[in-house]
Amino acid sequence: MSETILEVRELTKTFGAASGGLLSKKTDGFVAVDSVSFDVLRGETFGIVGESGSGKTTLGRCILRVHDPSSGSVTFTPKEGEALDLADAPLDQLRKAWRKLRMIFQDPQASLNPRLRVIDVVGQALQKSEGLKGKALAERVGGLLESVGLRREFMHRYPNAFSGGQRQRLGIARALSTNPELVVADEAVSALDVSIQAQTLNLLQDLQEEYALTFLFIAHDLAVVEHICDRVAVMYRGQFVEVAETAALFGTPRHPYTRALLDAVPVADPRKRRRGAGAAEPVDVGAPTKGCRFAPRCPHATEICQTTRPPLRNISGADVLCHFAGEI
Amino acid sequence: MTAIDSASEVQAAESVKTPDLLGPWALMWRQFRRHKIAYFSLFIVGFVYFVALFGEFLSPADYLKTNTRAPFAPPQGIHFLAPDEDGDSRFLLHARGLKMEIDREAMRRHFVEDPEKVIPLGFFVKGHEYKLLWLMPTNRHFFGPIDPKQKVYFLGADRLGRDILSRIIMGTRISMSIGLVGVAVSLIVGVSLGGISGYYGGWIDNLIQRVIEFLRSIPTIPLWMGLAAAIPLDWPPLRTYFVVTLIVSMIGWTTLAREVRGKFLSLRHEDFVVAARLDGLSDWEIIRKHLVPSFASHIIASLTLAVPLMILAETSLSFLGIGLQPPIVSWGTLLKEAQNIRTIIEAPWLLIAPGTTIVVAVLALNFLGDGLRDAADPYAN
Amino acid sequence: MIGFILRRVLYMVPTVFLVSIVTFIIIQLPPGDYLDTLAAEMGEAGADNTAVVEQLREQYGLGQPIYLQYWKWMSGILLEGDFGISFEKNLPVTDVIWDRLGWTFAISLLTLGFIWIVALPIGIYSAVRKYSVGDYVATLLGFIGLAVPNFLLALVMMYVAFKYFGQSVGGLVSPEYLDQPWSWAKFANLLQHIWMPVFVVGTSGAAALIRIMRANLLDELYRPYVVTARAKGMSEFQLLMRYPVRVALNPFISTIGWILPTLVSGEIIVAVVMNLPTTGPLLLRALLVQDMYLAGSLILIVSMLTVIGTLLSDVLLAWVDPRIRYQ
Amino acid sequence: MLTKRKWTTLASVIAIAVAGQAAAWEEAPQLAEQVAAGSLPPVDERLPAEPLLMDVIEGPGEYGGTLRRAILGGGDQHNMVRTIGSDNMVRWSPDWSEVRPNIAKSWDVSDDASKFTFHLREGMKWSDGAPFTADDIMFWYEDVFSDAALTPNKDSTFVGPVGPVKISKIDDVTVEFDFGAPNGLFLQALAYGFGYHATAYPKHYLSQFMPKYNDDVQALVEAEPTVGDWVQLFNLKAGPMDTPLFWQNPDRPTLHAWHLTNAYGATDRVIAERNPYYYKVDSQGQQLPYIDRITYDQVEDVETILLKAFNGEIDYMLRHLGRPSNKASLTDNMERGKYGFFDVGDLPANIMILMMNLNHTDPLKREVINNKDFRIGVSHAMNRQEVIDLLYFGAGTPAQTAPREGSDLYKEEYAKQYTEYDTDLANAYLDKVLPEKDADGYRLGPDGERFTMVFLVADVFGLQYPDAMELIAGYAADVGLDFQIRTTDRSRLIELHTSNDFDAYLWNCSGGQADAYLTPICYVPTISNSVSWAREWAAWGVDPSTGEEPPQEVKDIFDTYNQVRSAATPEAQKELMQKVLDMAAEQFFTIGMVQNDPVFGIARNNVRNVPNPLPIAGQLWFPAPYTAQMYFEGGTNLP
Repeated sequence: MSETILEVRELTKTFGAASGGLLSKKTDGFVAVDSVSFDVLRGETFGIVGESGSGKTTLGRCILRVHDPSSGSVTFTPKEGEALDLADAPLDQLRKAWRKLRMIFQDPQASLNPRLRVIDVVGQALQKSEGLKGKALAERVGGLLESVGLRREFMHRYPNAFSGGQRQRLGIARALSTNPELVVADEAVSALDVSIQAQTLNLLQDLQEEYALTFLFIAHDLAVVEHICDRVAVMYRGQFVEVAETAALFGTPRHPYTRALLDAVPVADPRKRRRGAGAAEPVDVGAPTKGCRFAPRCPHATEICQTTRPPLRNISGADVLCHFAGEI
Repeated sequence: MTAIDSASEVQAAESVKTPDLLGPWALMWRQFRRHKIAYFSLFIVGFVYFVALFGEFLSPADYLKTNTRAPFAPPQGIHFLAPDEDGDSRFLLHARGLKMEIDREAMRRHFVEDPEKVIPLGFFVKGHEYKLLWLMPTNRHFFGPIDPKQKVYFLGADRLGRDILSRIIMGTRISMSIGLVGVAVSLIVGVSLGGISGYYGGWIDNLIQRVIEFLRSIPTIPLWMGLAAAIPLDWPPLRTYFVVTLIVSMIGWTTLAREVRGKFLSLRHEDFVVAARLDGLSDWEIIRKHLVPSFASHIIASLTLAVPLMILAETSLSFLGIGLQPPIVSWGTLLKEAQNIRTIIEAPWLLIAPGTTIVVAVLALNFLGDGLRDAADPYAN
Repeated sequence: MIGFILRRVLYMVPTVFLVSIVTFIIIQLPPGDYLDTLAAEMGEAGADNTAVVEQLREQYGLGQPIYLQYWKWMSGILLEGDFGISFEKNLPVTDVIWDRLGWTFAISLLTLGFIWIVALPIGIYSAVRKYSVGDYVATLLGFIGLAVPNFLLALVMMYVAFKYFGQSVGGLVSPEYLDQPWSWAKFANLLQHIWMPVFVVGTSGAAALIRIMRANLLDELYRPYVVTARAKGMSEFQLLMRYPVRVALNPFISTIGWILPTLVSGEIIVAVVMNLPTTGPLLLRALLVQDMYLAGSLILIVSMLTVIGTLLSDVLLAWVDPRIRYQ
Repeated sequence: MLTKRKWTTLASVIAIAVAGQAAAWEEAPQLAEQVAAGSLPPVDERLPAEPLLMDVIEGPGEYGGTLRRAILGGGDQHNMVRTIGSDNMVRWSPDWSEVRPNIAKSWDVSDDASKFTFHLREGMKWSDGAPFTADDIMFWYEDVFSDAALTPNKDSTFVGPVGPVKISKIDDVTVEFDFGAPNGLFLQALAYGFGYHATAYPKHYLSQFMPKYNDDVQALVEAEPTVGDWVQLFNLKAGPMDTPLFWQNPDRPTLHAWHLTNAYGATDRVIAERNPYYYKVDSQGQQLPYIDRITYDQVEDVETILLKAFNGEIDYMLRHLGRPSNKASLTDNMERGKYGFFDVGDLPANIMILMMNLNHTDPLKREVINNKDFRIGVSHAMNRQEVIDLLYFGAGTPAQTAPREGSDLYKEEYAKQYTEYDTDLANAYLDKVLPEKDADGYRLGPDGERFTMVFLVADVFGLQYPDAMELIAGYAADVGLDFQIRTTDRSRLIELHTSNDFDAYLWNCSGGQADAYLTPICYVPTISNSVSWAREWAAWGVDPSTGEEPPQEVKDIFDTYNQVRSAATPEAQKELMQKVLDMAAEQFFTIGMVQNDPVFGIARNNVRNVPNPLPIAGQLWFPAPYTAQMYFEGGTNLP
C-alpha cells in the first residue's frame, strides 16, 4: 500500500505571462499554482482543499495535462508499464495514460454533451480506445451504469433526461469506463444536494474498493474531505500550506489558514462563518507578495512574515508552510 | 468555481416532463414550433423556394414577351360572375379586357377595363413552351387565360408590356439562389477560417482576425463596384451572375467567421470538450463530434438571417447598375427599373409588387432565422 | 490596459497600409481612367478632342505605371498630408472632402443616436416581454426596417414629402437657404430636412440592434444571478438596469465600430437619391468617373476612421468588461 | 485680288444709328445702383460703340429675376455651356438657318472662301471691364493655338483642307483668317459651339501664366497645389469650355452674358451673375441680359430634378427633363409647378443605330459584317414600329441613319431603304451569308460555330438603350441570329469602341440636319469618341501611314468629302455633300432604327422670349446665344 502512483514535483502554472515580444511588453502573469510538490500513494484518497481561486482546480487540470504546466514534473506510475512524466509527455503517450488516469468533473451538466446519448458519452473512451461498437459497447456501458446504480436502459436517453445526482453518476461511470487506476475528482459532489452528496460519496467509496482506485479528491467542503480522504493538503493561493493525515489535520491544525478554515466550518450558522479569522477579507489575488502569502490575513503575522517566504517544515508528520509552525 | 447552479435545477425539474428519448433536434423542433410566426414563416419560405423551382409552370406568361398594347397596363382583377347570353350572371372565372387609349400630347396610355370583354381563366392551361425542372418539355401552366392568345396581367405590366407577375416569379429563382449560393460560399469560407482561428488561436488567429478587420473596414459599395467593374464584358450573363454572387457573399463570411470563432473560443474550454479530449479523441474528432453539432443550430440561424442580407445586397448592386444583366431578371433589377418618380406616379404597381415580394420574403427569412436562433439551444435556459 | 491599447494601435498600421494598397487596386480595377470618362462627356458635345484628352493625361500623370502612381499618392499623404488632386474638380482632394466628411459625420452621429434611442427601449421591452403582442409588433417593425431596401424607402419618403407636405425635396436645406449664412431660420430648416435621411439610413441599423439587444438580454435574463436577485425581492426595473442591461450593452458599444462603414456604404445610395451633401455621392461619382485620388482618399479615410472606431469600441468594451482583453 | 462681299445685317445698321445717341442706353436697376455708387462706370462707357442690337423673339423685356436650374454633381458642365457658354464670333439664327454677326459686327469673305476678315466692335470689353481687341485674338492665335506644348493638336474648326489657319491683325478691330485654300464651311463651323476658341482667351488675364509675359510665373506655379509646371498651370486656368476646367475658374474674364461667381463642383450651388459689360442691347436700347442671375442647384439624381420641376423650382430647362418618359408626369404637375412646354428640335440623323464593327479584328466576323447582304438582312429583321410604340410612345418614324425630312439634304431612299419589317426577306438575305443553322435554330458562322455578336449598350439615357437592345436581340433571334446584350457605363463603352475592341454597339448619330456638313461621322469614317464603325479606315483617312487602307468605294467618299470642305459656295457644297450621302447610302455602313419627333423642355409660365421650337444638336449649343434675351414677365420669378 505504500507504492507511489503519482509524484508531483515543483509544479507551477502561470497564466497570462508574456515574454515581451515585438508587440507586447513583458508581463509576469498570474501564478495559479506555485511550485507544488506531493506524492499520492496507490489506493489512498488524497484530498486537496482550499477556497475558490486557491488554484486547486488548476492543479488538478495540470496534473492531467488539460492545462500545460509552466514548469515542474508529474510522474504517473501505472501498475503495468513505465513511469511517465505527464508534464512533457507526447500526445500519443498521454492518450494511453489517460485510460488509467481519469477525471470526474464538478458540473455533470457541462461535462456531458447534451447532444449525445448516454451510451455515446459514457462509452466514448471505450469506442476510442478499444474500438467497441454495437452490442459489445452496450453490454459494457450497461454494466457501468449498473455499477453506479443506474438502470441499464438509461443508456439510450439523453443526459438532459436525468437529475443532477444521476448525471454525476453518469460522470462517474464514464470515468470508470477504462478501468482507471487514478481518478481526479474535481469538486465531484459540490454541485449536488446534501442528501445526494452523501449517496454519491458512498458510491465513490464502494467503487474504490471494487476497482482498487486511487482518488485525488479536490473539494472546498471540509466535511466532505474529512469523510472520504486519507490525507489532506490545504491549498492557499497556489501553495500547499499544510499536508497531513486527515485525522491529524482536523485534530491539530498547524497552519493558521487551516485553523481559519476549520473555524469557519460550522455550517449551521452561516453568520459565524463571516467572523472567521480574516477569511472573508478580500485581497487582490494576483498581487505577488514578498513574504508569506497568508500574512495579510494572518492574525499571528509578524515582521518576518511580511518579508521572508516561510520554509516548508515537517512537524510531527505534517508538512506546514509557516514561520511559526508548531509554535502557534 | 461557482456553487450550485440554480439553472441546472430548473432544467432538472423541466426534464421530468421531457419524454425520455427526446433528442436535441426534436427538442429544437418543439421549441421552434412555439414561435408561431417563425413556424408560419417556414411555410412561406418553403413556398418561395417552391415558386423558384417551378417558376415557368407558375408564371402565366413568358416573362420576356413584350406587348405593344400593354405598356404600363394596370393590374387586372379576377372576376367570378360573368353575364351569359341571356344577361343572367353565371359563375365564370374571368378577367376583363383592357381598352387602351394613347394620349400623344402627354405621351401616356390610359387603360380602361372593358366589362364586355370577358377573358375566361382556368387552371392548368396551355401557354408558352418550357421545360419543367429543366427536363420535361411542356406548355401547361398553373393558372392563366384559357385561350393562350389572350393576355392577362394580374400584377400589371412594365414599360415594355411584360407581365410583372411572371417576371417576379422568374426573378424569385435568381434572387433566392443568390442568397443560397452566397450563403454557401460564406458558410464554407467563414466556418473554415473562423474555425481555424478559434481552435488554434495564436498567430494564425491574429492573422485571420486582422484580415477580417481589414475587410470590414473597407466600405462595401466601393469594394463591390471595383470588383464588379473588373468583370470582363464578354462573359456570358450566367457567369457574370455567378461572380456577382461571389462578390455579394464577401459581406457574409466575415460575420460568420467571427461567430464561429467566438463559438470555438467559448466551447474550447467547455468541460465536455475537455472530457472528450481526456477520452482520447483527436482534435478533428472533437470538432466533428462535439463542436460542430454544438453550434450547427446557431450557424443555421445565422445563415437564415444572412440570406435576406444577400438579397438586399443584390438589390443595391442592381441599383448601382453593376448587378445582373438583362435578360436575367431578379427582384433587385425589377426594383431598380421601378426606382423613379414616373413609376411612383403612373405605375406604382411596378414598385409595390416586387417591393412587397422582397419585404415578405426577407421578413419570412428573418422570422425563420429568429425562430431557429431562439430554438437553437434548447439547453440554454 | 495601456499595453492592450498600444498593441491594438500597432496592429492598425499594417491594416491601414493594406487598406491603402487594396483601395488603390480597387479603384484601378475597372478598365480605363478618368480621361475616358471625360472624353465620353466631351463626345456629347459632338467634339472629338482626343488631343485635349492626351494633353490632360500628361497633366494628371495618368500615363505612369500604377506602382509609381501609388507611390506618388502615398508619399504625398505621408510626407505632406497631400491626398492628391481631384481630376474632375481640379482641386486638391483635401479642399473637396472636409465639408462633406463633416456632414457625413453629423448624419452618422445623428443616426447612431437615433439607432440607440430606438433600439434600446424596444430591445429591452421585446426581451422582457418575450412572445407578447408588443414583442411581436416590435419584431415585425424591426424586420420591416431590415427588409425594405433603404433607397426604396428614400424615394418613397421623398415623394410623400413632396406630394403631401409640399416640401422642397433634395438636399439638407431648402433652396432659398442654400447660399445664406447660418442662422436660426436656416438651422430650423435644416432640422426639417435632416430627420428624413437619418430615419432612412437608421432604420435597418436600429432593426438589427433591436434583434441583438433582445437576444443578448434574453441570454442574461435567465442567468442565476438574476434569478437570485429577483428572489431577493429587487424590483423588476432595478433588476434589469442593475446587471443584464449593462452586460447586454456591449453590442451598443460595438456599433461605434461598424457604424461608419455601414453608414457610408448604406448612405451612398440614400444620399444620391436624397441629394445629401455627404461623402456618399462624391465617392460614388468619383468611382464612376475614376477620379482615382479622390475616390482612393475617401475610401482610405473612411477605412481609417473605421479602424479607429473599431479600436475605440474595443477599448471601451475592454474597459467595461475586462474579460475581453485576454481573448 | 480680293473682291469683298459685304455682310451687314439690318441689326448692325440700326445699332450704328442708335449709337449716336449714347444717352439712350438703359441698364438694369441693379447696375444703375452700382453706377450711382461709383463702383461701376456708366452704361455708355461699358457698352461698345456699336452694340449688337439683338433680334429678340417676342419683344423687348423687363429686368430682374433669377433663372433657376438644377445641375448634376459631376459631368454636367454642358448645363452651363449650353445656357451661357456659346457666344462666339458669329452665331446661328434661332432657327439654325443662317449665320449672323455676334461678337464680330461684320465680315468679308474672299471669293474662293479662303480668307475671312472679321470686324470687331470698338470699345468692347471683357466681363472684368478690360478692353477686348484684336490683340486678344492674336494672343490666342500666337501664344496658345500655335504653341505646340499648349495645343498639340488643333481643333478642326480652325484647320482648313491644307492646314491650320493663319491669323493676322489688320488693326485693333480687324483680323484676317487665312486658310491658304478654300474652306467654305468655316463660317458655319465658327458659329457652332467649338468656334468659341478665338474669343475666349483674355490676354490681360491669361498672359500672367506664361513665362513669355511673366518672368515670375514659377511663383504662380508653386502657389497652385495641383500643377507642376507653367503648361499645366495654363491648362488649369484656361481649360477647354466643354470640360469642367473652364467652369472651375471663375476668375477668367469672358464675353458671356453671365459670369460665374463660384466654381462648378465646389459648392451646392453654382451662381452666374449678369456681365455688366455685355455687348448686346434690345431695340429700346436696354442692355442685355434681362435676367439678373442664373443659379444651378447641385443635385445627385435626375429624379430630383423632376421633383424640383413639379415644385416650380426650375424656371427653364430641357436637359435631363426632356425625355418622352417624363412627359406624362410633367403634364400632370403643370399647374402645381406653373410651367409649360416648348418644343426642342433635337433631331439627329438617328437616335438608335446598330453600329457593327466593319474593321473587326476577328477576320471571320469582319467578313460577315462587311457583307452588305448581312446588314440588309439584319435591317429587315427589325420591327422598328414596335420599338417606336414601346419606347417612344409612337413619336418617331422607322428610318436609317440619314438626313431628316425637311432638311436640305433629305432624300427618301437614304432614310427608308431596308426599313421594311419583313422576316422572310431578312431570312432570304441572311441565307446568302449564313445559310447553316444549329439545333436551336441559330445561324452558324463560316467556321461552323454559332455566329454570335455581343452588343454593348450604355444605360445613359435611362433604360432606353438596354430596353431597345432586348427587343433587338429578340428580333435577331427570330431570324436565327444570336445577339448578346452587355449593359455597361458610357465611359467603358467608349473605351472599348475607341480601342476597336467590340463586335457592335447601340448609339445615336448627329448629321440629321445642317450639321451633316460638319459632322458627317456616320457617312464618312471618322475618328470619333462617340461613333466607331470603321476605325482603321478612319485612321487611314487622317494619315495614310496609319490605320488600314479602305476599299476604293470608301476612298472615293473621303475624296468627295474633302471637296465639300473646300467648296466655296453653298450650292457647290450641297451638290458635293449629296454625292457623299449617295455613296454612303450605297455602302450602308450602319443600321438605323428610329428618327425621333421633336422632344420638349419646360419653361415657367412667365418666362418670355423662349425660342420655340428650339433647335439643338451635338455642336449647336443652343439656347446659349439666346438666353440673354429671355426675361421674366413682371421682372421676377413666379412664386
